[in-house]
Amino acid sequence: MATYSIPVGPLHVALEEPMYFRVDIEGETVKGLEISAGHVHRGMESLALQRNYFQNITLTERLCSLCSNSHPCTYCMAVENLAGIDIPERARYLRVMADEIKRLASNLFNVGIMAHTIGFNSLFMHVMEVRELAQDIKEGVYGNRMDLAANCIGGVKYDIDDEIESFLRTQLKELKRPMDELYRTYEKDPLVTARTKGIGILPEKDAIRLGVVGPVARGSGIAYDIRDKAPYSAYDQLSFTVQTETEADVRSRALVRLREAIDAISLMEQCLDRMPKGPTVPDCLPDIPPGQSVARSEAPRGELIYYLKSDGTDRPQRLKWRVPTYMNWEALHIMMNNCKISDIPLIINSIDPCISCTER
Amino acid sequence: MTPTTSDSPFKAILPYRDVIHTTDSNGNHFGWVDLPSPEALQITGKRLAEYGARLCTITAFNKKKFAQDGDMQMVYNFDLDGAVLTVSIPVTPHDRRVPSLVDYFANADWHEREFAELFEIELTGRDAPKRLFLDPKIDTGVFNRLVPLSSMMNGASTKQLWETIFAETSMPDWAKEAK
Amino acid sequence: MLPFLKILVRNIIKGPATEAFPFGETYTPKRLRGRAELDPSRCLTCGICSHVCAGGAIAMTESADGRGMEFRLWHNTCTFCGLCEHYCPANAITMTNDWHLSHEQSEKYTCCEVQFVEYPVCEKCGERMLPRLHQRLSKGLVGSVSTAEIMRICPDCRRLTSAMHQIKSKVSLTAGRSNS
Amino acid sequence: MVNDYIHAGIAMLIFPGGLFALATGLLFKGMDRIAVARLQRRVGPPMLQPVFDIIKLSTKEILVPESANETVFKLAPMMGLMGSLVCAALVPIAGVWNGIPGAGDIFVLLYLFSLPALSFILGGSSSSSPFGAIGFSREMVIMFAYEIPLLATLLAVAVRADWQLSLDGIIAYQTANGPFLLDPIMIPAFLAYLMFIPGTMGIGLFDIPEAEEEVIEGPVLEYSGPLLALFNLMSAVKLMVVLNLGVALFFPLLLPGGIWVNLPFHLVKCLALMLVAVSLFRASTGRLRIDQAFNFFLKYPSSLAYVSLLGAYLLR
Amino acid sequence: MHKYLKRFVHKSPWLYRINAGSCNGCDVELATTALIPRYDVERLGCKYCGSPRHADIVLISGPLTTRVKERVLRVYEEIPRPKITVAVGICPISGGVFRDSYSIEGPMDRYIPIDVNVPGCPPRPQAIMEGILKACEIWKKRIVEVA
Repeated sequence: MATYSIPVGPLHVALEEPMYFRVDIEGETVKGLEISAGHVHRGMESLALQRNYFQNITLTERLCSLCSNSHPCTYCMAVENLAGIDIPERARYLRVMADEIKRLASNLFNVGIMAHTIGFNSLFMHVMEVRELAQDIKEGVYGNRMDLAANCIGGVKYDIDDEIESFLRTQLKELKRPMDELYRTYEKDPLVTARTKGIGILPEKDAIRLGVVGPVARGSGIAYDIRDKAPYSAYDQLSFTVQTETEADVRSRALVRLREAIDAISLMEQCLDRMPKGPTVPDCLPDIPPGQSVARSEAPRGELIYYLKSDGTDRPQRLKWRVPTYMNWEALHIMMNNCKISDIPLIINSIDPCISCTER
Repeated sequence: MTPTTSDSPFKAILPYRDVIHTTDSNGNHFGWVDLPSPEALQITGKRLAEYGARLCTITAFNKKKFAQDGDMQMVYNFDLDGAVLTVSIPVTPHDRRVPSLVDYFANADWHEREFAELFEIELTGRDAPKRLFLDPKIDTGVFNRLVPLSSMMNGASTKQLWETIFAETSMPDWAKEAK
Repeated sequence: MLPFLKILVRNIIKGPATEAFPFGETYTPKRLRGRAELDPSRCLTCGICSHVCAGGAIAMTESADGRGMEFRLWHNTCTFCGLCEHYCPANAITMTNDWHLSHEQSEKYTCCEVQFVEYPVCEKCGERMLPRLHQRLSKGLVGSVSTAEIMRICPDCRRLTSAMHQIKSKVSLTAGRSNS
Repeated sequence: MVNDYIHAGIAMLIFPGGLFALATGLLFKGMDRIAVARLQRRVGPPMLQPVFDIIKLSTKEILVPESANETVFKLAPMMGLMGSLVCAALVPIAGVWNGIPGAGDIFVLLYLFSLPALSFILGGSSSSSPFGAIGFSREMVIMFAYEIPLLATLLAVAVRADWQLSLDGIIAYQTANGPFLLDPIMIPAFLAYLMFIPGTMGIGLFDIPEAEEEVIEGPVLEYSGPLLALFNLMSAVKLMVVLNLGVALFFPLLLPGGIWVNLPFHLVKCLALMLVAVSLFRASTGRLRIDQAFNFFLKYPSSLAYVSLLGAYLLR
Repeated sequence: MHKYLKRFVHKSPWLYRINAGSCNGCDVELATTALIPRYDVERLGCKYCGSPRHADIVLISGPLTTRVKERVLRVYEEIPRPKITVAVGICPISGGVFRDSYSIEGPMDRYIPIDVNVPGCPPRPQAIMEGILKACEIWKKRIVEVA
């Protein structure tokens, strides 16, 4: 059969963002894949060098809106590590809350898009409708549906009063039942299973070799979660499990994400229960000495690492970050080997690609 | 917290190096090593790979910010089961060659492609890397050249926009009337 | 398909979840970060807002006649991050929850918050002077810029001070970092 | 003779094909969209939305891809619409319209039926876009897949109706002996027909040739403006044909009273059929892979239709 | 007759989304606006289309990066006239936080005529809907002028 190649992207409906794939096709089977990146390269690392430490909080938040809390949070952690700032105890819990609500919404969006890619629009709408509960939390507590703007150097910008707390508790309670129901649907629904089981397999061996992170790694059975291995904020005070699956296919990654979303609800409730009273931000502006520092966190898509080098001025000498998706792209070559055309968007979506993160 | 020298998790891996060991407020471990030359990276990389380290990220920067074609530094971050080891190597303007780590860490590929195009660094021990992000229209080494340039022209477009705004918006009447 | 059919049946019973907007009203949370607003009677003209603004949305220029400071915030480049509100020492900038900002292209450059912060007049000589800090300061300065220093210096120097204040270098070896 | 031609002309241009089929088709599409919206907890568009869409499309400009064969590209949607209009004229409506004499043969219908699909294939291949190409190859596969159970279903009905091959004969048989829907032997065939509807309409599990997320709407990708409107009209008429045929084959029940009772009654039956086979199906499923869909048709609808065929043959 | 029919044209605005290098916040919000029950733009007759050839209202997000510029302009050309363009989020309007970077070509109105601006970072779905309604009005006006 003749081989021909089709372009996927860069402006393609199945891709939320521009990314260009050249796929070699034989009949309906994929024989080769070439990834061409750079359409969302905005030169943000050079912008970060031209902005002061405060402006960079907002700049890093605009890296990507789906993990928009992880970026400023980790950036602030890097600055705090460098400047030796100990953030207030209450702020630690508030950071976890912001992190988890974003994880919940981001993972739901991903599994929703998965339903959308298989054309199951009613399921997609149902997932998004459940996600609206999380969006309401974000809008009601933080003031925006995507970019929370929760972090600042040395703590957090927002606080939770009694009114907000009771709003949060009712919303979280309301989320629980639909979340369990969704999990059952993704686990049991014959149609979803038919399309996702055994598709896009990434064996554990390759996952380790390629250094993939986040739900992609955990879907392949690697129990690595920064929240557990190198806890930050208040994660060492909270209980949760590192979710893994062993089948290493599209379905396992979706199930890992859904279970983590369910965990996020319980983590937020734990925060509400255990959060001490007190200030949320120190009452002085930070002093940033020269030096270098590293900070890591578990973004919805996996390990996020920030490297900061300061020369003592009010702008960083170098700010570099590596996003989780950056590590997962190459795994597509293995996942897509001999798959069908219809599975391409499904597999791409299963690594939860964040292109704006990757290309900065 | 103060640097500790005992019970460092890094001693076992790099016994012959001076690893500075620090911890953050959550008790996570960080190690910092300065290698004398790029060549030393290969041995260290091999050793880390044998130990089961995972490459997290590679960073390159100018030792003096915005200095074109000056001394550079490359920083490699490795994950050792929860601890982060940061390995730095110097790169001089005369010799921009750095050994590639793709043999030990498959995921070094994208990182190496990226800094090769952004900083014009040559990699030894692998094929010439293909471009990763940059449009063919943009020159390599953009980070060295265009950053100072854009910091000079910084705000050119911003300034233009603001001039339009100043031209089109006027102060409220009460401000004009008040004398 | 069985678990999902249950959801469909429930959907029919519950009826549409669509909100009335745009044919009716919609709910706007109190904390929503919408259009930013400046209260000129509280502004200290210290400039910290434009210092922390990543979008470069705030421009402050002294008026030609020296009567005061012109403040312009262009909504079309404002990221609605609220850092200006957070760092404003006088609670002069607030993020309202007004989100009705869409406009036609012809209004692109006029979609601004424009205010004039008039310098108070000296009761004795009639000269303009800087806003009196003790009257306007409401929540204390965020940061270590001392109150006394702020009162003695002019707006330009204030901005410089707040910008330069954190770059004093201090060498120590602490949390997750090393010196080089 | 001349009378017959006039008769046929009216059938194709006004009723039950032509204007009537277009109007009811668009209206049914609107109701389908509302029904799906309700299943998804939405309000949905106004019922006349498909009409607004057609009006809107007629005001847009036509863009022909540079590499496309312009004539084929422009003719394909017209051919599809014509084909579906002819089909609409051929299917009789019980108690209202007995079809064009001597032309309501189920096999003629079977061939005419592939015209809309063929127009998709032509349009897709003429546009020379790679997605159009994938879309058209998928359309072919799907067409082969659903024609097998369709053929078996039609045969089963024909055999059960005492070897009647004309549709009005089948209707007449059922009027005399009770509708096949209530006949246990024919229920498998009815189920097979229920699955054939989404297959030929390309929805739900079988929204494969036009999969938006995979091949960017496949064959119709390059169409714009009035030409796209023709495709929309074609699909509306096709929907009516499939529904009319379904009612004619399995439930041509008559109410006492004339045409003004039986026409609304027929439309109600069509609506019920559509809500089950189109709206509910569209809302409750996603799409299959093309190989899965092919296997699906070979397995379930075909075997169901064969069961009926065998039953009808043995109990003759 | 045709003139009368044109009064209904704006009741069927089909939307097409172009991402010109955005952080995907606006895109997620656009997807939310367009597809979920709570906002249900289908009430306004809107439909999301996958092909630029079917579009009436173009929603553009992102600051227009160098690499994506050619593509965006080409896709924009593929949209049949009359078309109305809505800039969603501050990036296409002014470049937002990315302005003055070496790989940004924006603001968008340097290359593409914009009709409606919806500032926000990202704007909430209701604001996007407001923008779409404004775009419909402009479209209506333009159609009548042509006729």
